[in-house]
Amino acid sequence: MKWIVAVIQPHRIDAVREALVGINIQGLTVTEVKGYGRQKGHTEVYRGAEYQINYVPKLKLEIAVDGDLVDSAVEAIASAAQTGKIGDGKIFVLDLESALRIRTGETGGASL
Amino acid sequence: MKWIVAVIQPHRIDAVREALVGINIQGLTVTEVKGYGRQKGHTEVYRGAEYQINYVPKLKLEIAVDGDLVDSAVEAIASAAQTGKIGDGKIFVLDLESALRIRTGETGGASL
Amino acid sequence: MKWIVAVIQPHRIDAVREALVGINIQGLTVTEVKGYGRQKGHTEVYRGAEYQINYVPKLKLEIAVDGDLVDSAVEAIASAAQTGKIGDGKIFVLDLESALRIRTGETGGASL
Amino acid sequence: MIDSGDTAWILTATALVLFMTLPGLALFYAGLVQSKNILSVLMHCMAIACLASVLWVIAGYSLAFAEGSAWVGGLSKAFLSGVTRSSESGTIPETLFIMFQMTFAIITPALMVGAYVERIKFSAVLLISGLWIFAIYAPVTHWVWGGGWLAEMGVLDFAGGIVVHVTAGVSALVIAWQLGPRAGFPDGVKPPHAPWMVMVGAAMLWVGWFGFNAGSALSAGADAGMAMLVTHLSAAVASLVWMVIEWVRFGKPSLVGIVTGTIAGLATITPASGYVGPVGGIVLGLAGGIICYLAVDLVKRKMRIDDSLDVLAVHGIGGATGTLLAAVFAAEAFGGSGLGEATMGSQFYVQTVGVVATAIFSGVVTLIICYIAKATTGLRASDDAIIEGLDFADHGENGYNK
Amino acid sequence: MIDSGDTAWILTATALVLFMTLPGLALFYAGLVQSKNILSVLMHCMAIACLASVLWVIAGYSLAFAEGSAWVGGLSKAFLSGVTRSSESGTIPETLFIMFQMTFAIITPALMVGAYVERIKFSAVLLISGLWIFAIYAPVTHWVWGGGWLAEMGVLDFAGGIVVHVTAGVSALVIAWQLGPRAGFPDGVKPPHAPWMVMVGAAMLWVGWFGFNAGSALSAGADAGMAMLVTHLSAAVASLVWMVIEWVRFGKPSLVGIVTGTIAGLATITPASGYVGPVGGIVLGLAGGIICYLAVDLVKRKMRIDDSLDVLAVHGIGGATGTLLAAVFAAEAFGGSGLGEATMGSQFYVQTVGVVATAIFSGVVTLIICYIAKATTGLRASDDAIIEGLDFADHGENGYNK
Amino acid sequence: MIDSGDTAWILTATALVLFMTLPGLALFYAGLVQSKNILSVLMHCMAIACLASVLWVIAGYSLAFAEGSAWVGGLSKAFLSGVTRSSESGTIPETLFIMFQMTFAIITPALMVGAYVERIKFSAVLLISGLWIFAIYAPVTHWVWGGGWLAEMGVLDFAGGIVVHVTAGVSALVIAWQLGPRAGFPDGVKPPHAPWMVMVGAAMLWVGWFGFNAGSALSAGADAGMAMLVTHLSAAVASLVWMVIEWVRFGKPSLVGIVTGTIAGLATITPASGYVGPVGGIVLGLAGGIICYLAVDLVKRKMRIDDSLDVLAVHGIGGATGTLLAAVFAAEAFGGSGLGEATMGSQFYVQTVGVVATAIFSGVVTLIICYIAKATTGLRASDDAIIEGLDFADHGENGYNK
Ligand SMILES: Nc1ncnc2c1ncn2[C@@H]1O[C@H](COP(=O)(O)OP(=O)(O)O)[C@@H](O)[C@H]1O
Ligand SMILES: Nc1ncnc2c1ncn2[C@@H]1O[C@H](COP(=O)(O)OP(=O)(O)O)[C@@H](O)[C@H]1O
Ligand SMILES: Nc1ncnc2c1ncn2[C@@H]1O[C@H](COP(=O)(O)OP(=O)(O)O)[C@@H](O)[C@H]1O
Repeated sequence: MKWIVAVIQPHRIDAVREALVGINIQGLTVTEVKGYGRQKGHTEVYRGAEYQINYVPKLKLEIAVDGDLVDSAVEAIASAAQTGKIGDGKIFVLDLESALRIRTGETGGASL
Repeated sequence: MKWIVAVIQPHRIDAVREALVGINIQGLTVTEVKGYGRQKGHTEVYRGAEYQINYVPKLKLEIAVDGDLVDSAVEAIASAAQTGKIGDGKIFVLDLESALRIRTGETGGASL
Repeated sequence: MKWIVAVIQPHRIDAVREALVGINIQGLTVTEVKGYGRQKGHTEVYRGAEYQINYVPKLKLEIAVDGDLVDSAVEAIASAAQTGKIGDGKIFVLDLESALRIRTGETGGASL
Repeated sequence: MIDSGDTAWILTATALVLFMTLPGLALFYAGLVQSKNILSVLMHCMAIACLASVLWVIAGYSLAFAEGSAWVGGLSKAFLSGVTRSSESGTIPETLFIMFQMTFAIITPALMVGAYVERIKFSAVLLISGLWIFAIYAPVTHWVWGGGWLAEMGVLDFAGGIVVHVTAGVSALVIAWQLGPRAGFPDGVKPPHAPWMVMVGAAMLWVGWFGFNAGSALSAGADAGMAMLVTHLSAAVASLVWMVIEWVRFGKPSLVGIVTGTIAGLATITPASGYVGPVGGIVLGLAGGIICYLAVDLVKRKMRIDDSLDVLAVHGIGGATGTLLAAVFAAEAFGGSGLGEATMGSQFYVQTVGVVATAIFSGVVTLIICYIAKATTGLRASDDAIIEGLDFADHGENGYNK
Repeated sequence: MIDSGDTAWILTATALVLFMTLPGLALFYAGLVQSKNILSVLMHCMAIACLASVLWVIAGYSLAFAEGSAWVGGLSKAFLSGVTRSSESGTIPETLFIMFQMTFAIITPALMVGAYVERIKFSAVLLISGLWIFAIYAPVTHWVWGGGWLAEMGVLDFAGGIVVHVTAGVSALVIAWQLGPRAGFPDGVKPPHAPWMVMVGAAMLWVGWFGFNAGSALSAGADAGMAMLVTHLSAAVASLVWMVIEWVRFGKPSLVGIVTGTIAGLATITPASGYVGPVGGIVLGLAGGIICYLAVDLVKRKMRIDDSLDVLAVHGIGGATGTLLAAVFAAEAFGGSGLGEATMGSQFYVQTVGVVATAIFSGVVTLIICYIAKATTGLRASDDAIIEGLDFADHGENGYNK
Repeated sequence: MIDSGDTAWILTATALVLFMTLPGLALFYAGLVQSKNILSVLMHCMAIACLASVLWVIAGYSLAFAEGSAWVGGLSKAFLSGVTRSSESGTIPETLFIMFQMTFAIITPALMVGAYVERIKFSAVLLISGLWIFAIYAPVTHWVWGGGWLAEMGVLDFAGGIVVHVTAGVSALVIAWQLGPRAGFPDGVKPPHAPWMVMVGAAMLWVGWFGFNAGSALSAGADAGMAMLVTHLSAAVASLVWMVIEWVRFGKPSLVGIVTGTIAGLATITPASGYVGPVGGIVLGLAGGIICYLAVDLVKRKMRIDDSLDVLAVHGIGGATGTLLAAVFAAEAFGGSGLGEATMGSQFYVQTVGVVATAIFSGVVTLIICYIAKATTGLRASDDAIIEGLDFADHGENGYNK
């Protein structure tokens, strides 16, 4: 199993969710994060003083998938999240050793 | 060492914490997340219009543990977090290569 | 590639960011988290009743780096985040299998 | 002769009506939008309030209240010419009458903000509001309160069912229609980001409305007392009505629902508040609650126009309902102050003419104003700005920086 | 004869007292609960306000103020029968007196919300509040202000120490006791989710309380002026007292603490506000601050009843303290308006009778009401609803959707 | 003779001015700081309000308004000695005059909070505010309104341009200078954590300012009416000015900007509000908007003093501008109430003396007060406390516990 971590533009979340459901991936966990990268933050001006906000709000998606689904999952996310602008985000994949559904005690692929 | 990621119902956090302390695990890092899965969100009705909230608030726990503690940790979390209802959450385990305590520079198991 | 997870004191974020930029690491993803560990929370008293807040606000940094940068990155974070007080936080390193830049489709080190 | 008691009350009432807009209505609306647009809504209310104040002094007051034709007042009081410290208006200083009326000229265009939130250009807000005050608000005020043709006909509109709620409600619908809906309308839009704030705004509106309705007596006596009582009763009853409907229909009465009922009840009683007695207050609350509830569904589901925060359904329909029912419940038989020489039937006719004529006039002129906006400032914000949120896109700020 | 100045002030005072509940008290309480219950608290306040208004007009006003026995008023003014636009009550319209008193009938049951937050069923809130207004509030008001037996005895209660604070405080305790505590009480409950909101609510209560106390003079003259001054002084002193106690005891004075002191000072001065001078205001602030502080601990620690937001300790005990001390500080020796034919001793006796009788009556009747609620709507929300939060469980909404 | 109408209005105005501080100003400032310091700001405002009230009664009122020398009033009215329920002050009860003036003594030191947020010790806030009221506020009030030397010279200061805004503004700057800047000043500080809250506070200030300025007429008649009108106009115009400047300069008009303009306009009109006509109101709004905008930059960029929330630039400079321009626009030629025997030139000289003398006096005495604070409580919070946030460090609480 693999552990996919995707950082995306917040407004792409619905599209990405749909794409994942399209390949039958229902489960994921989403966190609001602050991203630092090439896409720079912005400047806010209050009463003539400039304030640098040097992060950009992003959403981080974490998705545990069976090993054979990982490529299609990554592809689904990538194409749904893409707008072509700087700051579209990244997809990272880590190895996942085990998974367990708390309610039933099921493990492995069956638990996802 | 292992990296445990557990997604649980928010109101189980105190029980899970106690269970972990019971097996002498003090350290963990908790994040508020939005979960998508079998447990569906809900519908809110404002002025006759229906709004789909298709996620469920969850807590994500991240815990670095020594390899030989991982099984008892997973078990402790699972039994403390379980209510038997859909949406109880999951426990994922990844491999952890190294750990460091910033304050002292200690590494490995001693740093946890 | 490696996946660095660092939990730090919130007010050290600017120093850590600078240190990372200093070794040419621009990208990272930051989450507000609640930390449990040796540093205990505090007690708040409202109208004579005591409330235990048993976590401490922390920031969690996630940084994907090329394998050969990992040591200098960890060191940069550690020295910038250190204040010497309990609760300075931890740095964890996991293995990262792949990375992809959504916008361009670049993968591996080029995508970071 | 100036009466210090009457003056004291209208000074207070003026403060209360300003409080309705700033921050009452602003919070009521701001809580209903997404968090990325909260500041834009507050900004709209604030900027409209400032702009309307200046325009009111420049010519609005004169067009509404100076001697003129049946259709519009003259310019003899433009720039408050001739108004001095000692000018009187009834038992209060004229300066105070100008101020009191100014707070009405502020809240009326501000009500329309509810129609166009989350997607309008800020420059269009200013342009539309400015033109609207001169082209619609001032003339209609003249018709009803300034001695114009509706006043001649004997129309009853104590505190602005026609002048405020019908004008704003109909115009709101037209702007919403011209602007197009928010993304996802009607079923995919995001829920109100802060229902608690909606309630706070509604509570302030309720309190402030005492100044609006009981202040419209322009004196501190029997009329003000009764106006306050019936205003309050209508608000309370309509709130309970809305609560019961939701409870029956969805199994859960919501906070946003009950306070929407409050506003519906307040808008409905407004035109009648100086004429009816407690029975009228209760019946108008009932009617306002039920009819506005149905109107909300009608506009969203049947007409499919994204009048986002239900300006027409709650204010326009409420105000029209109250205006028509005033003809009935002003009768002494129902504890009202009496219809004078009119009969219920004849008065009802006059009221209907007032509502219909004002609705048509407001609709047509607002449409023209929308075209002017499209041709100059543009009406709709860019998709990028809408996605990013108007707070940052138009004002360079975020509502919450925690 | 109607006096326009008096009327102007009572119109304003009525708006101020409504403002105390909506949104003042609502925010004060909402900030003290967990974020998942914020809307339920606001909803309680809103729904009670609407319900109380309607019940007041139906029969509450009549039971309180119409001719009747020593125990309760008659029904001659039910549905405001006989009240017309020109009815007078002293120097103000009777419609306005009804409205002013209505705002008291609104806030009193709303105060009790603090006892049962985060765990009561919404239907029980409505049932209890409705019965309570008829069975407790209206009769006790009659006793004290409607010419009933306490009035006959010469009890001093200017703005509601007995009528408002003792009734609400004791009843709150009984409901809290019947309902059982929140999970984790007393040491594991969650801290106030928004102390800033608590302060905003308290500030609004302070401002509104000017209408409550100085408005109770029912005229705009010397009594109103002095009432405002002593009200303010008591609030300021009690706030400082609470701040100092916390500073000494915990090393840090808290915002929630100082504003709790404010409310304690305001509740304490209420019954005495029309009778005492500045010295009385300061002493009552001192007494209220210290005694209420001790009472909070007593109820929580000794009695172990989860009167969650300290309604008894702050309002009930404060109101009782002020009622008793009024017998002392109303004396001319302390700059008060004088005790007439009474002596401090005899007056103190009357005051004690008033407090004790009202406390027992409120306690017993509220207990009966709780049993009625248990037998019909049920009292306590389900554990699932409590865990989920009443906002979504009962009202289908969330306070914060950011 | 007491006039019930005048009394009604000043009762209301007193409530409005208290509302300006609690919660108006408190929210205005609290929204501008970081979320970890929100409660400390609210606490400062609350504690100052309570402290000032008590000090006012002890000796402040007497030092300001009792018979005395040209420099300061005597102690004959200390502890309100001699003030009874029937004492009169003009057409209102003296108790009410004391209360009305007390709300000014509350807000003036509270204005200074804006200079020292996010880094001052709470004990220093109390010490400085307490000393300041006796050493600066009471004497200057005596100079201008208590028959002191500036009154003798015929200075015009209707509602406190000198007494309130110049004193607070200059003192604020001195404290900010003594305290040192926030970390990262001027370009690395954190943006306002809740612009929405800033707007809500500003809106409340606007509404409350009607009580401040129109209440300063101390009667409900022509002067109050005109004061309200010009106050409103100045606020509206200055808001638009600020909006336009930002729009031109940065491409985006901000909400924080427009409401800063509002406050600038209100501060500017304050001293002139009883003397000028609508033209004066508009011109002072223009002048206040532009000059305060420039002053903000000047203090931050040129002087590099971290007067964090621009107390000098907005209040001090605004108040001074209005004081000087009052000499011009009070002339009948501009629709003002006339300069009596003075000419514009002579009046301008008097106004200048008033501003300059008060500024120097306030600056010097505040400096001494700062040294006293440094020698006793200490002035600046520890770095740890500042990093942690004053909310928890000083008050043991968090503003948001969601
Ligand atoms: N090395 C990294 N490790 C973790 N997260 C990263 C890294 N680089 C970028 N990110 C995340 O991805 C987001 C987008 O990256 P950015 O460089 O701005 O644009 P792009 O995705 O177009 O390359 C960042 O805001 C940050 O959250
Ligand atoms: N494949 C997945 N990857 C990451 N998180 C998941 C995944 N599936 C579920 N989750 C998380 O676990 C939570 C519970 O899952 P759900 O399917 O609703 O119920 P259950 O735990 O009973 O199977 C979800 O809300 C989501 O946060
Ligand atoms: N085993 C662990 N797994 C994950 N996070 C941990 C673990 N132990 C500590 N942490 C995180 O690190 C933070 C600091 O740890 P703590 O034990 O308080 O102090 P120190 O860093 O000085 O050892 C904690 O608040 C928590 O967020």
